Amino acid sequence: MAFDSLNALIVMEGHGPYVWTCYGVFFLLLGVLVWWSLRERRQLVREQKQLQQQKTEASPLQAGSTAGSFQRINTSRQ
Amino acid sequence: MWQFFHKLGSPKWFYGIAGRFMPWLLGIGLLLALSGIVWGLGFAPKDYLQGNSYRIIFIHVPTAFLAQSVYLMMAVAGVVTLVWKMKLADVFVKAVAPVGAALTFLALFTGAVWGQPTWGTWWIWDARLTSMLILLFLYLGVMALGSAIADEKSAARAVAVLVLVGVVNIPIIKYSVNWWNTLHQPATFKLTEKPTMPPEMWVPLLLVVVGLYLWFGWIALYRMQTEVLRRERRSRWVQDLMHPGGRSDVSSGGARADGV
Amino acid sequence: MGKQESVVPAGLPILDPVAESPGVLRAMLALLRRDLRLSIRQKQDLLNPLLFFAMVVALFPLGVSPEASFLREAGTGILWVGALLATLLSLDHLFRFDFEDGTLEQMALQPQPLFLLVLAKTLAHWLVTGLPLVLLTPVLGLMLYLDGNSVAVLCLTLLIGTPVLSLIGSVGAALTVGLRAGGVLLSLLIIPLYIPVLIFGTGTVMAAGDGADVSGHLALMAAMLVLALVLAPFAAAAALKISLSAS
Amino acid sequence: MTEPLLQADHLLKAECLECERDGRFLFRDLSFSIVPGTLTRVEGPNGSGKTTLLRILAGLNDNWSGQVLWRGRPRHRQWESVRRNLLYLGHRPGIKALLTPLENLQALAAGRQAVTNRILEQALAQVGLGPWCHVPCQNLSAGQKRRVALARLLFADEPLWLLDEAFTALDVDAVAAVENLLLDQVRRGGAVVMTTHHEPSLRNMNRIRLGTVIEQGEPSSQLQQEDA
Repeated sequence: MAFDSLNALIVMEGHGPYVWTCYGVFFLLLGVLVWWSLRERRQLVREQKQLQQQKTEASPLQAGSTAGSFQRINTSRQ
Repeated sequence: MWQFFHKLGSPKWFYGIAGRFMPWLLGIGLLLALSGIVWGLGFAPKDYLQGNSYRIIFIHVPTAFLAQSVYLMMAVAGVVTLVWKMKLADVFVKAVAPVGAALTFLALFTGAVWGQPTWGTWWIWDARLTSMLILLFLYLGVMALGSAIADEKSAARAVAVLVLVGVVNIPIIKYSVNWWNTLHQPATFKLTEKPTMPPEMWVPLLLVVVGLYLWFGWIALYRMQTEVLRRERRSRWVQDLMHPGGRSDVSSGGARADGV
Repeated sequence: MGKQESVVPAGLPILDPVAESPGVLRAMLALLRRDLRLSIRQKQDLLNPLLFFAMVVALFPLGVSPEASFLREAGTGILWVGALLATLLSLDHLFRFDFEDGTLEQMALQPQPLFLLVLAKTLAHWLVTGLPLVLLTPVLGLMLYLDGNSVAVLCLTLLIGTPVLSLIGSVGAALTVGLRAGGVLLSLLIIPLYIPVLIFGTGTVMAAGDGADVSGHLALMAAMLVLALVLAPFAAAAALKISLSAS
Repeated sequence: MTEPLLQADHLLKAECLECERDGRFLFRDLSFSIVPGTLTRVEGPNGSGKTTLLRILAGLNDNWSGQVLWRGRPRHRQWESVRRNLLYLGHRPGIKALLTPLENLQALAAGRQAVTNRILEQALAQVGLGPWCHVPCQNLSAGQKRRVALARLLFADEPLWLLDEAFTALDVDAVAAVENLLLDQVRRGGAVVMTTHHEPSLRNMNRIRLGTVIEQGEPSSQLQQEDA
């Protein structure tokens, strides 16, 4: 051990703030990166599962042929 | 060889094999990096010139090192994308660019903080820091271009061209910045150049370097898996994998997840 | 499917695939002439980078200090940065108009190698932007109190450096040609790649100001030009094909 | 000088073409050949990939898999010859607004074939632009600009024409004239591949029918070639 006490380790003869800031930001940023990557995966899985569940139900966007009927939509009707 | 290449191009195969490697990469990587950091912070002797502030080296050098190799890896993947049109290569580039940018930023940040007790200023136009700053710009450019092009295949190929142009430039940039540095400043002692480094200092440093590489391997594979799942979400195997109430836990990306 | 009996109308020769196409040089010259002609028709586009250059340079005495000592020291850098930004500004148009009206795809379909045609276009771009910038530099140099020797070396470095800027820029322009927000993105991609040119350009002038022999520096810049000349058109042609594939 | 007679019976042959966009296949397993002396129409609703297919055939789009042969050999070994022998007219006509029709034709022809100004002027006169020969194209109407582009067809020596919506913005007389041009090209042993929403009054057309957008894993679009 290069330091006599825990206090000495934290203070590091005055260089403590610099050293600990660096290590703090290091772990923080890499942590955020990991958290972000995990969240991306979770979101993708959730969306995909929802999509697959909905697939059985017909949606108005999927219905109809690609030719389209170009019928006017009556917006006043509730 | 060609069969291997072909197999490597298969997303499903990749997903399974990556899942088998990842726990090991993460476990060993964390073990090495953390033990190196603890050693470096608490047990390595004090530097006779810089005092305790030199302990930043144990993260500054590994991040700087890895940030540069990640760009080189991206360039290799770029060649593979352009020449062999292998899908996984551009998945790699896309997955890894933010990680590289983060590492570059860390190298810059730690260098700047280190500069305060050493040189008495937060930022110094030191040749290495300046090169890292330009590398950060290159990373950000790659990410910006990748997200600006809607079509996935075109985006991948455009990014590959940009990364290659960048990698041709990197040695020129390094050389020119070094030259510029000597032109403008008297030689000060460098942040990381030690005439002799005792083993109590370089062994923990080496541990962190290797550990960080392994950790990078893990996060690269994990992010690549996500990207592969996203791209292949209409295919059979992904839909089976994601089947509601399915047996597998996809989030962990574990090896059991697929039964490939 | 069956082949049809073709009845060739009188007076028309039967079509067979053609083996010969016009020479590469001829095609390049035609392209160069066309682009120069277009620039002359659109005179404002020709003037804009020059005006921008002059205005950026004028900002420094106004914004920092009009003192001769400051301007003499910073003048080289100001002029180089101004020329770099002016080039950057004009690059967005290098392929964009051609892309929008369809002449770019016609160029990509010419039988000649695309990278040589790109080279011709880049040359045209340099002739209408880079070269005028170099010619304007002595005037602005005098306004920044640079001495005659420095101005001469500065013009020489710009003469070697601006083609490098155009060449490297052509890659960025080709990558962003199909994108709506291409202009800003182009700058983000290209500026880091411009740094070595800037460093050597200004460094050479400074070394000359210190009375050093700068032939070595100039040779190094020439080497960069050769490298850009050899590599950039290939990269730009590849990038153009990618951009055309996406459209 | 011309090359010896056709080495293969086809000019262009596509095998198992597959093109994917946003995770969906525009077409899959699409095979056909373009034979000299034929006119082929690519058909399909909006968004079915007609333009994409034409751009793939022209070599402007690289995002596809499968194989395209030019006269029996892969294209990448003979790009110069392929490009020299095909003429592509796209949605965007390739006309510079600041140049006059004559200058436009000169620029377009410069890399392809040696033609004199007299021929170009004659071509412009025959598409009804004689008086506008020296007027910048920005002063012309959309239909007139389209005519400038189509004037290339009057002197083109390329055996394969790829025309994307060639009839857009043309008046009735011009449409009939262009149809005649296409017939001439076919009779001379050339080939035409075109997309058009206007039903051309041409007989003996082959058809490539592209289906609607299809999901991965489902049966692909069909190809129908018929000699009507």
